[in-house]
Amino acid sequence: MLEGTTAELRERKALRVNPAKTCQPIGAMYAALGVNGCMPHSHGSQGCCAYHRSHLTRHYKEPVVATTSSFTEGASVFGGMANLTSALENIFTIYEPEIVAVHTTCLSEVIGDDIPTIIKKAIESGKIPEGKTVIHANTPSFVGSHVTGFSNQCEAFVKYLAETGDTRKNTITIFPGFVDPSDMREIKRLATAVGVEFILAPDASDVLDTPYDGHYKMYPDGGTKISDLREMGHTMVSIGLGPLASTAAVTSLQKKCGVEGKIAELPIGVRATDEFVNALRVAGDTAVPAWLDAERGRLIDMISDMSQYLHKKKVAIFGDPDHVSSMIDFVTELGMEASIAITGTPGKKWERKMKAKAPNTEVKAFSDLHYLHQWIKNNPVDLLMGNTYGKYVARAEDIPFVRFGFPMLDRVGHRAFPLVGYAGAMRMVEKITDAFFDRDDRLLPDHEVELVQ
Amino acid sequence: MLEGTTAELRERKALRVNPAKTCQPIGAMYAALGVNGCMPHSHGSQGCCAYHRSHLTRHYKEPVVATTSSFTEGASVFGGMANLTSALENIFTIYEPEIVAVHTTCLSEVIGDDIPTIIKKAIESGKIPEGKTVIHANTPSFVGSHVTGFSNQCEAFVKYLAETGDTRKNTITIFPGFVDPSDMREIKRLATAVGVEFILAPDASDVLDTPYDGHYKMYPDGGTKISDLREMGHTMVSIGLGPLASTAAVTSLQKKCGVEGKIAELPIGVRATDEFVNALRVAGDTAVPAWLDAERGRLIDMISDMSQYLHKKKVAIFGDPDHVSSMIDFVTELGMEASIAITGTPGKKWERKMKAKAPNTEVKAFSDLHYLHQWIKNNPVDLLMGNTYGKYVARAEDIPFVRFGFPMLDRVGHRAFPLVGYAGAMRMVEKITDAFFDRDDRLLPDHEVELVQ
Amino acid sequence: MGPTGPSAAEAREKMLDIYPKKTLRKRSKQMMVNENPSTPAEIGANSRTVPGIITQRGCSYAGCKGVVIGPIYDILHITHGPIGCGYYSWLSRRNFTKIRNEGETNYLQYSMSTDMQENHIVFGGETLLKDAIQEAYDEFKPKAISVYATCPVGLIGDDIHAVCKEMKAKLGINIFGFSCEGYKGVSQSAGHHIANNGVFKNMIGLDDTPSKGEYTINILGEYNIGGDAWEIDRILALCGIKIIGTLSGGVTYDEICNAHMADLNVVMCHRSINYMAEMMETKFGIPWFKVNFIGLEGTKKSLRKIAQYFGEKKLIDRVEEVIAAEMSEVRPVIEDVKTRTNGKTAALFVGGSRAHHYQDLFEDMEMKVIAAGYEFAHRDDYEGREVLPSIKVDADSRNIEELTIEEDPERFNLRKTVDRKKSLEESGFAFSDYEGMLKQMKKDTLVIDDISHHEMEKLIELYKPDVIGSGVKDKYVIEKMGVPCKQLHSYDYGGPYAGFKGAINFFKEIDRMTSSRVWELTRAPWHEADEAPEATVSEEVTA
Amino acid sequence: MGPTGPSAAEAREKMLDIYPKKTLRKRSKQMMVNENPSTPAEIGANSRTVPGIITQRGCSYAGCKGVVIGPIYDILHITHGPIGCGYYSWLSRRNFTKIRNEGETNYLQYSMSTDMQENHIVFGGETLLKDAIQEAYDEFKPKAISVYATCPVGLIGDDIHAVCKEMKAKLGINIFGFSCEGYKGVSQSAGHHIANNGVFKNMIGLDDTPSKGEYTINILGEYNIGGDAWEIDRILALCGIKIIGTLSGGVTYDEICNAHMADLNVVMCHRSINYMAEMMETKFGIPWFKVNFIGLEGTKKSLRKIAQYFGEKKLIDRVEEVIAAEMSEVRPVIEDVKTRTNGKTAALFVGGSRAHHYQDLFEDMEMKVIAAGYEFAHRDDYEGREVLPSIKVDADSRNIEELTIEEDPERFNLRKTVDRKKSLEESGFAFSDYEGMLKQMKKDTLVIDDISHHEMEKLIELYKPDVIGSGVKDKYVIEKMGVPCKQLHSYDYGGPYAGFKGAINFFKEIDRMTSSRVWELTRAPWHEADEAPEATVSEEVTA
Repeated sequence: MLEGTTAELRERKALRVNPAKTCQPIGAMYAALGVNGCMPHSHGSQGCCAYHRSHLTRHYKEPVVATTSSFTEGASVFGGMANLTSALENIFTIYEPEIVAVHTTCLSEVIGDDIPTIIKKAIESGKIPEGKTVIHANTPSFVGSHVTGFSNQCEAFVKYLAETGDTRKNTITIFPGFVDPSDMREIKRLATAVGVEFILAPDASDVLDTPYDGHYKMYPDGGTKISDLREMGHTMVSIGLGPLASTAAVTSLQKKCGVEGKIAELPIGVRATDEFVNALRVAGDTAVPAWLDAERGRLIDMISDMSQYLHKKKVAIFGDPDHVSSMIDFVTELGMEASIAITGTPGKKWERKMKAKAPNTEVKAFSDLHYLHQWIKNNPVDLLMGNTYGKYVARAEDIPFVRFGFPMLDRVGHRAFPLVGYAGAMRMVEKITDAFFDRDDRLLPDHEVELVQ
Repeated sequence: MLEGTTAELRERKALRVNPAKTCQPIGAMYAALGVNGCMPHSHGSQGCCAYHRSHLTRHYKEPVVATTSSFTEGASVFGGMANLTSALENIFTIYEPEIVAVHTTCLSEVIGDDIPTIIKKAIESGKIPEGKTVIHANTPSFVGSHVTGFSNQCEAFVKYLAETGDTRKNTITIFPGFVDPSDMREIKRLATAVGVEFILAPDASDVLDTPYDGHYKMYPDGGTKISDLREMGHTMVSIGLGPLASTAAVTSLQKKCGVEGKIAELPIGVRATDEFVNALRVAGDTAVPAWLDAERGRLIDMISDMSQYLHKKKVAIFGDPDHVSSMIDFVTELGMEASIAITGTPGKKWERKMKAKAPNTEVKAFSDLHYLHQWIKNNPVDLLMGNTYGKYVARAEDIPFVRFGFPMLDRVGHRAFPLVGYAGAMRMVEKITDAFFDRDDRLLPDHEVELVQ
Repeated sequence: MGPTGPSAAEAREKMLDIYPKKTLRKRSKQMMVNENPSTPAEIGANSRTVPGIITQRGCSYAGCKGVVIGPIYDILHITHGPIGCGYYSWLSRRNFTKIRNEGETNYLQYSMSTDMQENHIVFGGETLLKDAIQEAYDEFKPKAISVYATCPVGLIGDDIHAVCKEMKAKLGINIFGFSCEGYKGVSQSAGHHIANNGVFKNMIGLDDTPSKGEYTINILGEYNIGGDAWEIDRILALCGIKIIGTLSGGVTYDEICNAHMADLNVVMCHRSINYMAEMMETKFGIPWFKVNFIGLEGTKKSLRKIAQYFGEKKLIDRVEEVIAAEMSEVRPVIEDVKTRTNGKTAALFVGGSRAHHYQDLFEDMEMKVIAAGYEFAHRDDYEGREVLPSIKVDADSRNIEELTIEEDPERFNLRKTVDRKKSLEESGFAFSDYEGMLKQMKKDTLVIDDISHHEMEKLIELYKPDVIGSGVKDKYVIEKMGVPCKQLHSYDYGGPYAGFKGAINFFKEIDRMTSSRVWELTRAPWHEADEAPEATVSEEVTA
Repeated sequence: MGPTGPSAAEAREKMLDIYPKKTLRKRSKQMMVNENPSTPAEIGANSRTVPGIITQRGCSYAGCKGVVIGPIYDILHITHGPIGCGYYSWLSRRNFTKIRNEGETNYLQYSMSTDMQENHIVFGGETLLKDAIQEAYDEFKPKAISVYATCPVGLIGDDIHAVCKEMKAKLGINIFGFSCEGYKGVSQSAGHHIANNGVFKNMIGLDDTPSKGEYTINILGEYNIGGDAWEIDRILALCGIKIIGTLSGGVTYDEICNAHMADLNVVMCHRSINYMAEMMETKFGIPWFKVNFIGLEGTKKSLRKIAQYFGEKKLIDRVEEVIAAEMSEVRPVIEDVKTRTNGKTAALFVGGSRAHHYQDLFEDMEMKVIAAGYEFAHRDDYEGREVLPSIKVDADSRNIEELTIEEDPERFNLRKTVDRKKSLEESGFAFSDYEGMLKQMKKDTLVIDDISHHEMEKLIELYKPDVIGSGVKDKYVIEKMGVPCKQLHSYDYGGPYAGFKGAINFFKEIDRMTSSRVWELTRAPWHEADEAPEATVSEEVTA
């Protein structure tokens, strides 16, 4: 497994090996799917759309539909206006979405298609049916990563849809960050628990985790309603979860509509969840119910009970920057030590922030799994945490492996159970201790196998 | 590991080897802990109480308090009246419970202590403070198993406390069976979802899964209120989950108070949960909310998506009879085949019932893990499912192992997450597929390791 | 079971109904009722997908790197471009690969890319590529490096071939590039052609070491998805036939360099590799014919045809022995499975050859293929190679380089194939031929090229087939509607499905899928209040 | 940190406060302030637990099967009775056990029982037991079988000893029983005594094979929890001292049968095994003295005392070398740990020797033991063996058989120990002695025998020690109150804690526990509205 990888760490400036990120459009596509009645549209070669749909499908094991401008060489030379215009006509006729969310690709970005103008012309020429909406986000693949794409799509919701004006409702806008539908469901549970009115944007729950019941709905019941996206402009406060994924939307909502914005870490682990719950409580001027306190207390109890197994265990973490940031804090809360934490997404500021809070951790943004793997060869760890692709490293180095983040192509639990919130943290404590225990049960000599753990 | 175990299957009539059950009193103790303000009392040698407390503590990783009559040889000869009377006085003075639930042991059963009389005399002689209650259950260790003890304690709640009379409230009594606090929490969630008023008896949630917050409460906030135990007599319907664990209470409530009783399987898996939810709906004349339908649909979706990995996999199941019964059905729903299913609890009727519904399964009640192990040596299986003690067999035979049931001494997840309900079923699908996938990721040759599963 | 529902013509109308005029015109050409299987009508194929239509198709890069070159395991593959393309083509195709020799590296486990950033778009990415090649060499010391251009690379004008040439000279290993930008052509198909050209120019013919086997062949267009190639290897080895190179499943760089020394090319996936077969015949005189190791009949016929080609009794007899032995294992399985699959229906919309090949397997199971179509095929894949001369090369295909190949003066006559071919042809043996899908399909079945999401939904609505063979993007759409879907690109988790053992796997798999009882779980009891009994209450059970 | 809170006397009053009169009287005797450590006052011990009191104590069966005999790994153990007792004593003690020789079976992995049912209670269980022994023999072919009686067995009058005798004759292997019914005595302690008697009668002295080592000893009262015995083995082996038998941690049946051939018995857990030491001295003339391998000072002292006993310079020097080498590893750890543990407080309520032994380890860490007590000890374990003559045997102890042992005429003088003992004693060397816990404890510390739940709660409330050593039943009570609890019966997941390497483990473990920051997580921000800042909002971070 990964037999070409040696322990010799060379600086690489040009070659990416085994990336820990992918490109913007897939994030934009995912965010768009979290809007009720929305068709994401990929403006570029049809290969992009095919890859994104395939990849999201493998992660969610759910239908993922999106349209494409199906560029050919001609469009690449003469511009994509004709393709996009014709696409919009077809989409609204055949698939009847409420809204089309166009995102660009490196192809259309390089040729410089001016999407707002194309949309405007389409509207003017009557290609967009009455009452239907088209929005867009620029998501060049050569900037940022899939997280940036998600962020840009969220910002587009605000820019295109959030209403301005002085009306203020006692409602909170929550931008969930690039997390799973199960996480979005949990974020809603927490917000409901705290008793606040809220708009979650986007919300892929009940879109990318629909029942198996013999019916296929191209636009499932879930997803943020367009009316709610408009309403965002009238909310009191917005809370953006995950600085990388949500700052753009929060900032934009503040600038455009004067909605006071807050950025919090993704609610993974105790303190990050506390921060989110407390922010909701403060924003909504409500109280945290006792049962949620009790749920929290059960998490702390579990951490306390398991602390001996976690104490000073060395962890290698990789994933998306917001996830990694919260995970560094969470493993620290658990008494473990983050030895190395990398993300594929570029982010010098992120790197500095991580180094400031975790000075003993090897931190790298714009890095890759090959680097992580080589580093581990030189600095053995007790646990690897990250997405599906980590399993090759885990196997090559025989390290216990706990999955989290995107993508998850080879397991099923993330579809049903959250990573965020106290429940998500309990789930992680279970997964981490199971990883250690399973290994011990298997590999320790007979006389060291424990009945009680 | 278990190196003395050979493949030669001999019939044993006298020797129990590696039991799949334990004795009645521990079940009674657990049931009693599910009553608010209750002190379980073990009438016998203090060793019983010590063992039960230790064992429950290891399973729940929570304080488990109970008192004992601390028999010595004298008491064994002259009867335990003095000990019990003195115990009651001490308990009410020092520990101030609302109620003491006495259960017997083999010792006090063999010497024939008449508990109702002793209690009566204690009341008469003023040893029981005003407003406090003492109940009892006969739980001889040489009859049935820990499940029987749980059942007997539940029946005692009815016999001692359920009020008679014609008042009927539109409320449902639910006897949860010998399941975990997390399961009881889930049962409440389901009942609340369906919109029925209910009394859950007992209810160990918020008793045996309390927060870590620096405070110790001998009687935590959870537990069925005594007033609710009295109210049971006025409910419309009772639903007993798990025939072995709940029939006695249901029958007794029907006989004593005229409450219409139903027995359902433990809600493990799709159909058993359906049955429970539907029984609630019918009894309460309410509707199942769409979100619960969606949750159910997500479970079916997961089963459908994973079915190729489950198809015709051979499973060996052991555990308590009600659990095993539902688990046979559940693995069948998953497309797997229950090769063998055993319980340690005696039960010829249970055996017949299992054989009737699973004619191709080797079924044994009053059996043990040694038999299971030997049978597996002769009939290899793909998966073993059962409590912690199964891990030795799994290791000896190198079989993937998924834990469920009581006791769970070496893992932490059962404390937070249910086995019952649609959520519990999703969790099991995750655990089963993980068990297969983890093994594959580890042991398959490099070229067969799959990125997408 | 069985094809209930409207006639194919009616169904076609219903599918087309919704489209705007221009789209309707386009789609009408690509959807046909197979009215005269023996003289198929013309179908629209290898034409642009209408923008805005939800299609199964991917791009040229996917066809070149993803399908044809990617599986060569000991070439270090570098995608030149932003991160996405290299990332998505990382291990996602299930091309099974086993390292042959200690010390080799399987580069399929690695995704390497230049991860282009904005400044490279602005200032050009050639230096970046050069550095990446150098770093790859320093890090891995591969025997060859292959470079793939993605959309922006072509647009900004990076000359990847010049960079490759320079680095090849510098590092002394073979380094070559593919200009397979995603916008080229109308589907993956363009990428196959580009890949064929590149393999032919940069690998084929590099190593003249004579091959050792008595009967040596290459398998072209077999990518070892789920281990298919290994099953074919197994069977051919039993027959005494030696495979020099399988293009390009589980293959090494060296084998491809030596492939021109084989006596015969047999072609599995006509669509993706017929270019190569043609070019190798032109240059080296290696004849080729089409085979199909998918399905029992196809496998038997293919083996016999190969034996007939070599024409030696020893081989002909051996092939019959192998077939007999293998069939004795298959027979009980198919006999059992057939009792359940007989009369069930299937629809296949996938790839450029599988929608055809797999019809054999369904026929083995006595299932009816009621509709089929390719994702990226050309007219010849539907109508047969005889239509080749009549295919008009359009703008999208014209920009794919067509190599001019000439006879290699020294190596053309290395084997006595030319005469052998001639004499066989005279006896009616068909070389360089492919009949296409339509001839095999039943009369009045529905054939849909580049099926769209809408058409697929409609198809299920109208016919509810018992199983659909398709790809991952459709899979869960189809399954939500209660129809099991078998991915015939990647085989999901399964395979091999080729050869005899593969057929057994496929029979069991389709049997499982079409017999699944998960469906029964979909309805909760509270939704069938009238029919179902009230929540079953178990009888009292006590010890 | 440090002992804040009331004086021990005040604390004692507060703990007793709640009790009803009779209970108060009883508990008063068992709770004392250690006013004069050098001349300890009398403490109530080994007396009945008041019914209704939540106690840590278990029963005679637990002491006999669970503690003393259970760990002998190649004896097949059968619990005669209903299922519970055999079930609960299954693998729950962490007696580490390694199979020495291929072909052996470690019966600790097995829980065997007669699983008595109601009919056996009514009609008697002797036949059941007989059959069970036969089945066990047929199934496992062990070299010895041991039978344990549980409560009902004694009451219904099954004669397990007669059954064992009969089956021993029939099967030709050693089979013996223990009448350790749970109601015997007042705690596990009765079971220890019963176990000692049984081991002495049925195993000790069966094998006269001379031992090979130069300095041969037995370790009595060491059960290899968490591997303690193995660490002691390691150290003694380094010193050149051979252990014949460790009673009964990680030991084999054969070793115990041969243990009377050793030159010396050293006793770890005085409470559980002093009977054996005494009986072996009486019968075989093997002298014994108390050792303690828990704690650095204890371990050093014990090693030196053993060396002194043998009196040879070679050994004495070797022991010093070993100590020096080991200490060089320990020193940096303890120096580091001490910087954090110095002045912290501990309380120990556990067992019959550990509440004493572990005080050494806490002293090594410069922690203060503010309160301690045993679960099932006798007065001599507190006050020292000199009080033995003054202990009145009460009704509960009287029914435990006291064996009458006589000098073995042939084997008493096998070693020259008698003279050696005499001369050593004259030089002030203490044999057959144990000073007890009170002498080591600081003045005015609190000593509580058989601590009750209420007293434990009160203790924490009043002192909040930094760590408490206790058992599993208290563990989570203590931890809920925010005090870490180390199980000193089973060591939870940890160990070994004996010897030098064990000390390192313990230091690190206590350091971890008393430095844990989990506590900081307990309070949610919304519960500290005044102090804490509003939900921290991270600064904007972008790429």
